[in-house]
Amino acid sequence: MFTALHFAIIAPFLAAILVPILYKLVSRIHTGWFVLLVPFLLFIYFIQFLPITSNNESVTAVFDWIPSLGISFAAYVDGLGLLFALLITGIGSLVVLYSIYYLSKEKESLNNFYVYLLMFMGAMLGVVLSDNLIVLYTFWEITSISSFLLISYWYEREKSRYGALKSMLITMLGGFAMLVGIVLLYQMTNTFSIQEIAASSSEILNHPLFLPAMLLILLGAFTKSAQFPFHIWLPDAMEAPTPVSAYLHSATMVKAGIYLVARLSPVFAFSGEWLWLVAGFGITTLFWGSFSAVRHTDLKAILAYSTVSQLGMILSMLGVGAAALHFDSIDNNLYIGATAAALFHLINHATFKGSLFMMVGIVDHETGTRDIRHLGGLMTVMPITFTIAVIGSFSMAGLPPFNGFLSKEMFFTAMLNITTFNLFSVDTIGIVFPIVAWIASIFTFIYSMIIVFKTFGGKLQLNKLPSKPHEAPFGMLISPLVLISLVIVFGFFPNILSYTVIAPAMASILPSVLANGEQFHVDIYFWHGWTLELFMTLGVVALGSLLYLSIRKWSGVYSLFPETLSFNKLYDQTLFTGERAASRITGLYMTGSIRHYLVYIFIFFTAILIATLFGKDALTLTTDNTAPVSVHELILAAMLIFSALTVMFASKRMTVLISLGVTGYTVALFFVIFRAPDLALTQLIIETVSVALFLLCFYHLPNITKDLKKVRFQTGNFIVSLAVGITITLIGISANGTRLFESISGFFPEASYDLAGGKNMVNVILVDFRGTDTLFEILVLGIAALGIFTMIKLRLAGRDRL
Amino acid sequence: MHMINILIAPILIPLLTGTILLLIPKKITAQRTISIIAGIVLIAVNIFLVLDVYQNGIRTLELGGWTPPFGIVLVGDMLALLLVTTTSVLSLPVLLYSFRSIGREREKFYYYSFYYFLITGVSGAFITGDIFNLFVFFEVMLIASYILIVHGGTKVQLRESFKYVLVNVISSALFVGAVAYLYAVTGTLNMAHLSERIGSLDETVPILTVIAVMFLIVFGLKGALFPLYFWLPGSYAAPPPAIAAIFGALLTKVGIYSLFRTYSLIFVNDTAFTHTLLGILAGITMIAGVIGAIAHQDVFKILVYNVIVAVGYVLFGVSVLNDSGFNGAIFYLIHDMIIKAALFLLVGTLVFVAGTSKLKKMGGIIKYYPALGWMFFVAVMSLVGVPPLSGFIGKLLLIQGGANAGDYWLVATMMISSLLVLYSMIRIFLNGFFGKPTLERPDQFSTAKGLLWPSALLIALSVLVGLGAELLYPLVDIAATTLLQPEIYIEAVLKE
Amino acid sequence: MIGVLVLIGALLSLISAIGVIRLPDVYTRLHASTKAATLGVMCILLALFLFFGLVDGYVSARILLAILFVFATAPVGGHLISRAAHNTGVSLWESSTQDDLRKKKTKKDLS
Amino acid sequence: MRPNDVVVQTATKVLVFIILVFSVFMFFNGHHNPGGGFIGGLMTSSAVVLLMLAFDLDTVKRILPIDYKILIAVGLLIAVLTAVGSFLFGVPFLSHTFGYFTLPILGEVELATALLFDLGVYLVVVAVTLTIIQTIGEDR
Amino acid sequence: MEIVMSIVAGVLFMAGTYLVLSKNMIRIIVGTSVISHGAHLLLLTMAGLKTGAPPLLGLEASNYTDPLPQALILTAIVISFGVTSFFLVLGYRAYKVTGTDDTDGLRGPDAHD
Amino acid sequence: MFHMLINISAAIIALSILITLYRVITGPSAPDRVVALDMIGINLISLAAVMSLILNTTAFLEVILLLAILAFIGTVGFSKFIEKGVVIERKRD
Repeated sequence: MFTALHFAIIAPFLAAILVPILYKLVSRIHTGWFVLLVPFLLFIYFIQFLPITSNNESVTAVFDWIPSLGISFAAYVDGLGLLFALLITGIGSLVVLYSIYYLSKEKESLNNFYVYLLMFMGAMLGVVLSDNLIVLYTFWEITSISSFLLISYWYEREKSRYGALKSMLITMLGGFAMLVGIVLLYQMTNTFSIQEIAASSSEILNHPLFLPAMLLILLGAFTKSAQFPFHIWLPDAMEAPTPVSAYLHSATMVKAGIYLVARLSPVFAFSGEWLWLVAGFGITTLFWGSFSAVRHTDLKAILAYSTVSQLGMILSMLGVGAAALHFDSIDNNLYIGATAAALFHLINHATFKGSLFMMVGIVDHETGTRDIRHLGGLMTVMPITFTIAVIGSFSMAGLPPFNGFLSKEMFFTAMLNITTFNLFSVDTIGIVFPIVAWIASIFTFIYSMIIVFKTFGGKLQLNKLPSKPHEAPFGMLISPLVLISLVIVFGFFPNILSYTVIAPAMASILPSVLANGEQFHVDIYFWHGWTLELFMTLGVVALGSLLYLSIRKWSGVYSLFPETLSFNKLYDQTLFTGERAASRITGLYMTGSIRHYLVYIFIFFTAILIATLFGKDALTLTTDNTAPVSVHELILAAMLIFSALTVMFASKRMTVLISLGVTGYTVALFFVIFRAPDLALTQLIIETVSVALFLLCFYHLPNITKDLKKVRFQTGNFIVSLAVGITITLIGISANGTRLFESISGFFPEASYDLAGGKNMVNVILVDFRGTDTLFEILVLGIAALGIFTMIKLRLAGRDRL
Repeated sequence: MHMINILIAPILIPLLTGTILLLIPKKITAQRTISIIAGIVLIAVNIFLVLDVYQNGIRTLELGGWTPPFGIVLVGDMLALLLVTTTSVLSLPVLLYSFRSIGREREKFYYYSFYYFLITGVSGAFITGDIFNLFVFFEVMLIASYILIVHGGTKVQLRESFKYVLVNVISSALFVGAVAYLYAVTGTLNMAHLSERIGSLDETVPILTVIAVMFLIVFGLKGALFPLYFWLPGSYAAPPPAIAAIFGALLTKVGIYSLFRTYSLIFVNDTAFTHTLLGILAGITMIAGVIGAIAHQDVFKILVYNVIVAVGYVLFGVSVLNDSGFNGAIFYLIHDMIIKAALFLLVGTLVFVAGTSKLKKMGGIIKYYPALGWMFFVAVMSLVGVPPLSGFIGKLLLIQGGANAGDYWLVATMMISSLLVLYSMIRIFLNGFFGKPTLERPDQFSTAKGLLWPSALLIALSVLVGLGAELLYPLVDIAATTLLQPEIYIEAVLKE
Repeated sequence: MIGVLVLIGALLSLISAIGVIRLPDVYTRLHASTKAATLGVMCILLALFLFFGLVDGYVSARILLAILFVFATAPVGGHLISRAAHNTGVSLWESSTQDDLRKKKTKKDLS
Repeated sequence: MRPNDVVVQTATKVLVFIILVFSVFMFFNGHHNPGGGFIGGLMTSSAVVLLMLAFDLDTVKRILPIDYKILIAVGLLIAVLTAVGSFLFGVPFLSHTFGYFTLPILGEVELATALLFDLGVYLVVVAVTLTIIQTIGEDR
Repeated sequence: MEIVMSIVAGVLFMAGTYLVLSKNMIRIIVGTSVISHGAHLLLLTMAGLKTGAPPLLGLEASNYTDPLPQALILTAIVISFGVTSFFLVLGYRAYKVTGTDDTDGLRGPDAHD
Repeated sequence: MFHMLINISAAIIALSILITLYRVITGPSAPDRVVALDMIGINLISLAAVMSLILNTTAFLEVILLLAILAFIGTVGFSKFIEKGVVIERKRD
């Protein structure tokens, strides 16, 4: 059944088809206005699901795609899916609105842009609303492709193409791994449905394919979510237009990996490896992202690394939250909070990071640069933008009273709770988590400050700016303002989210923790008392401010890391050396010399056949059913051998030809000896005609110039050909010695005359029993003749392609 | 008209078309008209046959009325007919492309006849149920391919076809030798009968293994299996794109088909050895092919090496010897035939409009030829196996087949090679279609436009095969089942 | 009787073969091949004809035709080869005393 | 000095006639004795080749003004259509039939559709060989 | 006798292979011709060189040699004739156009761009 | 007795062909080889005839006649090539 829900998912694709038409027909109106309708209407449509999901219920609609393979387009809306769907359509609306002002309709090829964007939107909806893993994978790949196209939107720029390729290769690598993982899951459970797989998760826990499947799927999630060390594509993806960066590369697509981890937690989270991998990679990424962000001077690069870091943070919380499933004996509430924090921060991140990206876009748009070394003092020129920057950055830095503070506190709680994992005696490792988290938060604080104060504080350096800055047009400010107000609203009233969105989503991630009909209680509030978390935050602010002010003194730390060891360099080197090596390897054997190719082929031929022959002990030599040998036959055999050898070693073309003729005639004679008159006749005439042909062609060909008698060359050839001859002979002898069945030819003597009316069996076979052979054999002859005619008469000049 | 003879139609229609066209070499319009009509009729008949076999099971035709194994029998099982149908379906767009691109000179010199003779050979090779008759059809196909590759007689064509012909002549001789050995041991030529006889053996017969390996080499040479594919890159890059398209789409496939057929029907005496060997070679082929693709900066060469990669994928599916693997191999085979034809045509057009085949010298083509660029992009995605395009289903089933058989390393190899395929092809898109435009003005615009329709048809077909996989799947499944259970084939042919 | 005829033919062939090997130049070798071998083959064909005629009562026109053919073509063939040899300047054995064709040719060239 | 070809040419005139008669004999005899379309065809073409050797292409063309390329198609069509003829009788492709008829003068003869098929083979073989030789011979 | 013939076929394959591996066009073409001779003999041998009358019913013998392989060989011979003549002409056309009959001269820019 | 004679003859003829092959190999000139080839052709006729006797069959009579014809054609062809360098002339002046 194809339902409205399916239509909702497909709608952006359908709209994408209309975009180029609209772009051509209605060129006066910015195409974005039409496009805006799509996410907006979808947002409203999805809001309707809120009452359903907040009761922990779900909606499923199945449309059969390839049921024979267990692939059906099963649209499935539950808390988690809806959360993402709202995020996608909500932020999507804002981004499209923003893009209308950001991209000029005169200069840009908007048709392409919006097609890609809508494609992405549909794909993303498909990812989060599909229950079938194959369908999910389908949409997953489409997000990668649309991301590729959006990054390379300004395709004339070298850097755009570089970034696009990088993102595609890395995400596709993950995608392919994920596909294999999905198939492995299918091997274990015989279904592609996530719900059904989750239902049997306890059975597959000890399956030998469980761990490989998990690792492969995590690889998919990590590459998509730019987790360390696959994060390197994200900064380069910033070559995309800023609306794209805000939408794909911070708010939605990169969160597809997080979605996948969350979605598959019910399947995998029972194993300890899942917990440690997800949390471990998350925290590493958190640290590495925040640490790297500080060194950059391009605003977008800072935001990119910040995104990497925040994604790591969310993931680490999900990992910790999974502990609720892994340990069934401990107090679940300790860890459930982590999951809630993850989801909450996911939303918060979308709000503040989205607004920050848009803010950077505005700055870039108005000043013509994003380099903080050139920027500064914009506070007075662009007050609204400045406000957006301050609120967004402070929220990101985890300062009250914004929503970032709340989730940061919850994050610290989650990390501190890890230390109680002493159940399996890793408390020493567990302690690392809160420490790293805290250090990462300090860096987060620092780059947040950099964003605000290096851009808006200090002196205005008009001479370094490509264009004179103004406050942005109002239309461009709407979207960031909406987002930034959400930052404040969620900061003060976090609980408007907690029961409608977060709790149902948690139910999807941790279904087994809940008893039937039970719901999660998520209460988020500012004041917890003088907890360790609060002191940690105070420490962050104190130390962060100190470090921010003294940044010049310690930024030398970054130069301690040699550039050549970075993962970026590794990627570049891999491609470069890979291509070089491929070229070398190929150049090594693809010499263009047919002689070389033949040598390879013959060596393979003999080696593999001889190996099989001896390895399988197939060599049999018997004289049981062989025909008797007589003297003249032996002499003729010798004759044939000699004439063949003469052909082989003759150095004049006439000698070659004459001895070839002799060879052919002797073969004909063997046909006489072995009682094949028709063959003898045919062979004789054909040999003569062939010789005549050779003579004819000799007119056009030069005499054989003596091969440069390189002994090694000749010997090599000789050895190869000798091996070929021996192989043929040995197999022949063995095949002759192993006649397992009677030949079918006993049929022909009687049938020839009685059924086919001919006395010459060979001829009867040729024209009747196997007449088809003959029919197509004369076709071969005919083609050959016409081919020769064509080859000689038709002579086109030059190397033509068409 | 009696229905019994309908199975000869896929061979007879192109044969008669080609022959009749011989009589009117100078009348180009008439030649084109006849070719088109024949192409359409061929497709219709083939689809009819597929549906017929779907409903009534394998159809056989005992040529001359002689009961097998004494006469030659044509066997229309699902695999054969699916491939024959695909052949006819993709040959029509390529034909349309030829109208626009091949040039009057070539048309006057029997181009369409040779084209249809090639299809005759290919279709015959798919349908025949006799191993020696297979050789004959191989020769029909080959001799037609020889002349097509050299058709026009330019320098590069002559140079490359010399190598191509040489390798194939040798492999033909080895084919005869292999048939000779097989006949010595089994005393029969009919494939069903061979299968029955070999199947009746209780234990492995070493010499049969050797012969199986020899057939592997013979068909591997035609099918471009590692390390036997060296002849391919040069020769496929030499002729005009229409011819290259039909080569890339069909020629290696016949070799693959023959391996598929013989390695499921006949040589199942010692699968532990033969199929493992096939699997290993398939794995190396995937990697070696893609290494070649990455090594080159010439768009034609990149594409040509990708032909080799696909050979590895399909044969990997053959080697696992299970249901999913076979399904995957058939799906992928059909997909690859379509998409390779499309890609060759697109790349041919690209080279035409760019005026060069060197990647480094082109750029920004998409600015003037957006349709060409986007079709190419979709084709690449399909090639790589991005869902929901046609390449995906095959790849999915191949992964399943590999997993079922426990050949995880081969699965991994396939995925890595897929990624590299993506890299090799997307470079063309990024550097050729994207990038700074190098064209001063698109002066060939009007000419090139008509070249796009055939590729569009093929791409649409690829999308259809992907999205409509459910329609195709039952057919493919029947084909795979027939391959897995030789009894069905034997029963249908020998009627015992 | 027939057997003997065959043997004679075979021996004649052998003699001519030895002749082809031993004789010094192309022209003399032609003697061996066109005369002795032709005679030999005709002996054998005659034997064959007699064999089938006497033993089976089968008169084969083909054998007679073959004999006729060999008889007719051998001299023409020999003529062609020797002329080709002479015209391409294959020298005579140094003991040869007379070369009329050369004289004729040179005379013609002079005039 | 221009070579004198009288000897060869005279011999050829006789021999070609013999060979042609022989080749037709071989062709018709093929179903029962060695011979048939291939051999008959090849012999006919070798007779023509002998003519070409002894005389020259243009002379032979004058004697036999045939477009061999068309002949290839005609031969193929004869063979194929013989095979297709089976359709009319509802028997498999390429089914042959034969019968014994009493004709005036010749007495009882066997007539087989196989002979018609073989005629196609014969024509193709002749045409192919001569196309090839003529084309190469003309190429300068 | 089958063993002897197997060896003969092997020698023909060897000679053919050796010729094919040389650089000269004529030798290569001749080589393919020799290889096909080998293949045909092999087919004849593998069918069994059983004694018996030639497969002509007119001879009214009690047993005949296997006619099937003979028919196959005949087909193969004719096909290889067609192919060889094509190859031969291809060879000389290639020589005329590329100006070399040395396969090393036919390399072309195959390896590197 | 008869069979022994025939078999011996067969061996002798085969031997003479082998001997003649020596001339093909050594040459020295092309006409020498053609002479040898012609000779081999003629000996092949003998051998085919003897084989007919050994096998007691009329099946090879065509072969004999054909060999006679073809040996001639071969000789004509070769000598023409040696003499003129061209086998088939386009037009004789």
